[in-house]
Amino acid sequence: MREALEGSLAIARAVALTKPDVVAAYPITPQTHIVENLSRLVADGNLHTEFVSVESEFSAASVVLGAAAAGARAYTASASQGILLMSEVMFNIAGLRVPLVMTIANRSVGAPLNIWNDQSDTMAVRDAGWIQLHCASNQEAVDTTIQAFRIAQETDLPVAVNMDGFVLTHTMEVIDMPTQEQVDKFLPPFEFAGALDPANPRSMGTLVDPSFFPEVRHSHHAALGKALAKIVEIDAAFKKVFGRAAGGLLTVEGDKKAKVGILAMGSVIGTMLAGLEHYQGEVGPARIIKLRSYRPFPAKALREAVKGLEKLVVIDRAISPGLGGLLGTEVSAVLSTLEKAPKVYNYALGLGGRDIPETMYRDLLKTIEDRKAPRFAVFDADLDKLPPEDR
Amino acid sequence: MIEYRIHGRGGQGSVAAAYLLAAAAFEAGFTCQAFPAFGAERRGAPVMAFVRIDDKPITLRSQVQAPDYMIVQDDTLLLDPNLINGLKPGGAMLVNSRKPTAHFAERFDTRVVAFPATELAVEVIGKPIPNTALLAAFLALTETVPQSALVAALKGRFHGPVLEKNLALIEKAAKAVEQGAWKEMADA
Amino acid sequence: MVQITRGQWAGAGTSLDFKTGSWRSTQRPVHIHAKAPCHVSCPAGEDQQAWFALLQEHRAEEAWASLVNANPMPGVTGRVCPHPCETACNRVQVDGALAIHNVERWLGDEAVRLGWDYPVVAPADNAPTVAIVGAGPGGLSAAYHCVRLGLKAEIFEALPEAGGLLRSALPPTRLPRAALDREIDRIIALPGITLNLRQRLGRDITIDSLRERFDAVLLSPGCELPKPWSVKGAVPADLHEGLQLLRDFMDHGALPDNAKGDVIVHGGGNTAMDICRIVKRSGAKSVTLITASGLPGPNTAPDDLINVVPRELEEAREEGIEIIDHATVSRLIMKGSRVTGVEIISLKKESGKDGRKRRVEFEGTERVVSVDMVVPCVGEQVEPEAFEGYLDGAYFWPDNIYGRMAPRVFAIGDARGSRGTVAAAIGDGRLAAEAVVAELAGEIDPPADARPTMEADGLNTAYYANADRTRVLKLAVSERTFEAEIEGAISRTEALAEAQRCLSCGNCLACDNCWTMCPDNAVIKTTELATDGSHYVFDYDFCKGCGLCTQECPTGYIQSVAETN
Amino acid sequence: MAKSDTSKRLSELRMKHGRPPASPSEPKAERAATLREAQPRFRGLESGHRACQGCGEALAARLVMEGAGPDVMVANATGCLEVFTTPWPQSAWRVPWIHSLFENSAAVASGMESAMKAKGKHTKVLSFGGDGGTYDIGFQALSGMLERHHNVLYVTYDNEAYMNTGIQRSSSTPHAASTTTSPAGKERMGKRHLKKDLLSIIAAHHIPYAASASVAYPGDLQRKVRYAMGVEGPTFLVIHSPCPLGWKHDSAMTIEVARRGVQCGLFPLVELERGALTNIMPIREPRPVADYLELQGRFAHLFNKNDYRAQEELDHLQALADHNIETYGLRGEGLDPVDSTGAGHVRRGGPLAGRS
Repeated sequence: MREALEGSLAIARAVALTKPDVVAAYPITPQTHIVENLSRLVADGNLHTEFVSVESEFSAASVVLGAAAAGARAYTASASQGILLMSEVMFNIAGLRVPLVMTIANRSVGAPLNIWNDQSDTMAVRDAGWIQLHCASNQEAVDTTIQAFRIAQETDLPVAVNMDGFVLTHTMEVIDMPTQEQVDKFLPPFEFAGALDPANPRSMGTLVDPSFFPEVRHSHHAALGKALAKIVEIDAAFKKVFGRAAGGLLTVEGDKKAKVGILAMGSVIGTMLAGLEHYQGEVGPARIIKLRSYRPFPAKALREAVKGLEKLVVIDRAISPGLGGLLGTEVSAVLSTLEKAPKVYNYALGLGGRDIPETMYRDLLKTIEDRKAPRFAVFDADLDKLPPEDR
Repeated sequence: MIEYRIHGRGGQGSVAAAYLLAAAAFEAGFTCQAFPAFGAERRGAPVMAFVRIDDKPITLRSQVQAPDYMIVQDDTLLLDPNLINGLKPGGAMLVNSRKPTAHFAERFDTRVVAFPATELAVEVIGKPIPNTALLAAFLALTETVPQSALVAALKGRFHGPVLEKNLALIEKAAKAVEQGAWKEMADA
Repeated sequence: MVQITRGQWAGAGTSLDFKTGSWRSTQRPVHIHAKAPCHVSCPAGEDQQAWFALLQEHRAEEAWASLVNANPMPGVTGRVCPHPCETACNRVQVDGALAIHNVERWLGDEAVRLGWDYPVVAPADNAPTVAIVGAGPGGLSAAYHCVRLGLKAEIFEALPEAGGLLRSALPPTRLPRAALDREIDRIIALPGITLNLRQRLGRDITIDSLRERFDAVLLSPGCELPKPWSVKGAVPADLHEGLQLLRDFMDHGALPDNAKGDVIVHGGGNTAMDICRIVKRSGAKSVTLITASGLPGPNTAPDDLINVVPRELEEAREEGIEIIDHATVSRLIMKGSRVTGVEIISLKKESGKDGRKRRVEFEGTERVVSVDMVVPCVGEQVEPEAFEGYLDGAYFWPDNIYGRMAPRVFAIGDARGSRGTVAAAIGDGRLAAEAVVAELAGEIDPPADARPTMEADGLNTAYYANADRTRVLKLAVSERTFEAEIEGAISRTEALAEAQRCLSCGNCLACDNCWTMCPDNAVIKTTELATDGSHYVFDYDFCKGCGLCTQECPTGYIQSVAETN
Repeated sequence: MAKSDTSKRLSELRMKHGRPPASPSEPKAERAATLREAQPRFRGLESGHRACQGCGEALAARLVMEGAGPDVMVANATGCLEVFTTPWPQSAWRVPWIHSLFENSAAVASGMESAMKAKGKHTKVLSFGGDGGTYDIGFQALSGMLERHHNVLYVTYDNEAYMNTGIQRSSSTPHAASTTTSPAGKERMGKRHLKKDLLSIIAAHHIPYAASASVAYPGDLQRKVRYAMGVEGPTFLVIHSPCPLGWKHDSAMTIEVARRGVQCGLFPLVELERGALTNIMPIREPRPVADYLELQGRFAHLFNKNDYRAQEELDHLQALADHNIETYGLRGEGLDPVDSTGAGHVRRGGPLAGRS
């Protein structure tokens, strides 16, 4: 049913539709509305789950780890510093191959303290071994959340659903909320073959020495590789039940014949599409590539998506100081095997919540018209604000 | 697409007003988008919220820099002359104030209506929360979204006596302004 | 078989594939049944620890059966034995020795009261028959053990009653006649034992004839002849030798008149002590014991200690007996034919050049004490008649523990020369019977018990609860007569409580410490409840040899030995 | 779950992984294949683990498992216990067991317990950590778990230093103990600070039950485990577990060292319910702390006759022990079968003898 809902409320309701056994969370801006709404659902008797209000994100991740390991459908949400505090546990959850779902309400990472949206948090844990999906709208976030539970239990991997803090979490918009019947049809009850069970008492989390560690890592890498197909398959299955897909591994939008492309993850895609509509007369059309699956990284689909492009702007919502953009770097690496790879311009945008206006589409495309355009820049930084030696 | 910017102070319900306006628009058959310019500010500090409504999907997610309408929940905010920056030429501004409309019309080169929403709220619901009264007045002025849609949006948010009082409040507020005064602009 | 996993998990208990026993490098624990010191010190060869173990489980009849495997007369020895077991008891280091003799007596009396059967079966009709000379404790023990081992026994006793010195030399205050008779009657009633009374060796039979008629001959004649009293000066005409005086008193109930005055008894054994007490109880003005040995004390060497039942010594002193230790009567002072005084001189047993102890008198310590009566009680020797060719001086002095004097001829008890207690005689009877069995089977000696002894330092006494020794009632001095037994009996409750005090030295208590405390789960317990230790198994596949079980074994049953693998 | 279902399930588990001492009403188990399998106790922690010889922690964990099993699951913090029990592909555990991280076992256990609650299951969750994982790095998660009132028994195996990483001092390391990060030297007499009074902090959480135990008193330890298992809500047990390697004592002396630790007052055995002291193990005859310290190389510098500071520190430790005795009222009054002397006493046939 279509409703005008704040993103966080929609996510809370989507989570509730999956009937989680255990929810654990620690409040952090901008994730708070999600867990507040979940708490409200529990308090009002609309969600029967063990809601564990933990004393830190570290414990939030640990609680859902324990819960899922013990055979429960488990969910948590966090952001920013919370993700970094969780990071040790996140590596662990993935290494133990425990299926669970987390929403990341993407936010920058301090210092300096900054509570606004970018994607530094999720990029900081990109090597944790999770499936990391990005959503461009609250509809996608709701749908991806429901899909994530199925992806997790069919891959025995944890899934992080990324949605931009504030920009999505605090935005009310029209969302087609799934019904319980639809979700029940799509999402089977939670099952984890490796769950702790006195009838079959296994020991999870053993010490693995060098004689086997590379094999374990290979296995984990292979598992994420196999998850690519699962993500596509489950998105298709979702479409069958709900009548819409959530973006597979990536989707190509905008002008598909354009020679210039813009690739991004998250809500900035919408603004780029608006910009395309507004400014293509001025700077020409662009192919907009919406990357949904950051991990596993869909190298093959990406090579397919850029076919025919001469230039590609990769928007990073985070920065790896001393390198530049991580997404841009990874895209470049993946495309480097192509014979006719587009030239990649990697720009970090909207760090720490800097508003990304519609004009950004025009500014980006104008910039790369110049042969001497930088291959990487913190694009919207006003260098005049800095001491000269830092510019 | 119509874009709105709501100014207020922390605690006055600006974000709630934005959500209500968007919800009302949705009830009226529009697509909508509402979000705050969330800050680290505490109660009393100036805050903003944004609303977009359209009859097709809204993809743009930037803050509203050039609103068609502004709603100012606290006239003291207008002591900052830059507050009105970006308001589209031919736009309009509704101000919550006990001062007469003329007081603002003199100072700002745009259409403006002043309306004592706080006083009305205190009178009807007993609390100095101006947002629903302002919204009702605003909808009456523009007629973009019928009052019945606001009623529906309020019903989605409140229950019982609170709802009753708010319904009474919007009834009164809608009558306190000139119905459809800004209609032609909204239609433009 | 390693299950293929991705490394996140492992199967339950799969660590059993990893044999940590290979880590053991220096030591491994083993179970060693050591001998408890009570057992080692028991002249009768009883394993007190073994029967206390049964008694700890309230298995009284089995405890008695275990006891009588060594000593068929616990009712007697429980009353008369100087109980070296209690002296040796490791519990002395904790809170005092066990009251072993009281419990032994209780078991003996219970067996009689409840008619428990001796654990023997009737020997076969054609079983070898052993002749036994003398029906004292040694002879009776020998007969019993012969039957126990499948032989028949025929006893030849010179007197009209069996019992030997138990009957003739032990006052009923120590050994009531009823207690003695009950146990002797039960033994001689056993199938396979024949008792011939009034058969005196040399008069009615000879050793040679016995050797001809029987498969073996055991000699337990006891010591009947007083040893000569070496004292300077004239010997009074009315001198009463100790053992004879005791027998006369027990036969007639009267003492010579001069026993009413100041009396000196010279000697250091139980007979001397008995005489002191009888004389005192009969109304002597004073009684003084002169003994070459030492009285108990912290500095008294074991081999210097006066050889009397400790409680008898204690009772004697309660009754007012004076004791002068480390002294001897060197000379008698006579007035006419009557003795009026004695000269006493201090002495001590000292090691000589050859290491053997000898008595050294200290010149200048002489003093004279006036007396009305002197009773020498310096021991007895074998009546030599009919033992020609077997005696070495006053005694048999066999050169082996079995008492073998010649093929199939064995000596038992006091007559061996090195003994001196009822318990030793009983032990000799068992040893001789076992040796006969071995010899008849063509072996030289029975298999020796090579087990080590568990000393107190091998125990972990942290695990034993403090428990005071059972207090045993005895008659107040004023109530002591010539008949009533002085030391009281203990109850079943007291006997069982006393049993709980046994430390089980060197033998498993089944306390579960090893099983409970092994960090490696390498002690396997095969049954839920057991008591002897056979239910604990070391799993050397996993034992790392840490030594914890050895350290925490209360009894020393677990010991660490060098790892040899 | 119906009672008969529960007992059937429990009896199946016992059959599978050994069983706790049978109750008189329990039917005889089928004949086991091996002596090991026939042991009359639940083998929650199996042989073949790779603890050092004489490891107090391995012993403590085995005792806890026997007392707690079989219907339990364990979250285990990083540490010796975790490493020596689960070198892949082997595990010494016979209960569902998970190791996640050093500092989160209480939180993982919280999650497991929540899962059980959500699923309507009754398997009790245990959380294990060493002193490092409990007193120090995992303390926050533990505090959170206690405050949220999870039905979890948390057991800390206190060997008073970071043994897994090579004997570094922790906040549980006793004063004056020499470790690799608090070595005794010319300028220092071992650890300068005091052992953290964790139990008081735990008690301040007002939880139903908290107690200290020692491997020297297995019966007392298992009684406390069983009691805690019966409590609905968070319970806490700290077990003094000597480490022969880190404390530098002979591997055979683990129990003796632990026993003296209790008997001198340095490791008081106490029980707290809702923060109130409800029981103690009285000390029959307090031993001088030197009796305890002299067995351990980590205190060897306190026995240097030529160093005046040694006597000072000995006196300090004695004062700390006396303070414990005073604070908890540990001084016994006469012979008590459950005091620090009586509790160790054995009887023929073991603790179960005479039980009908």
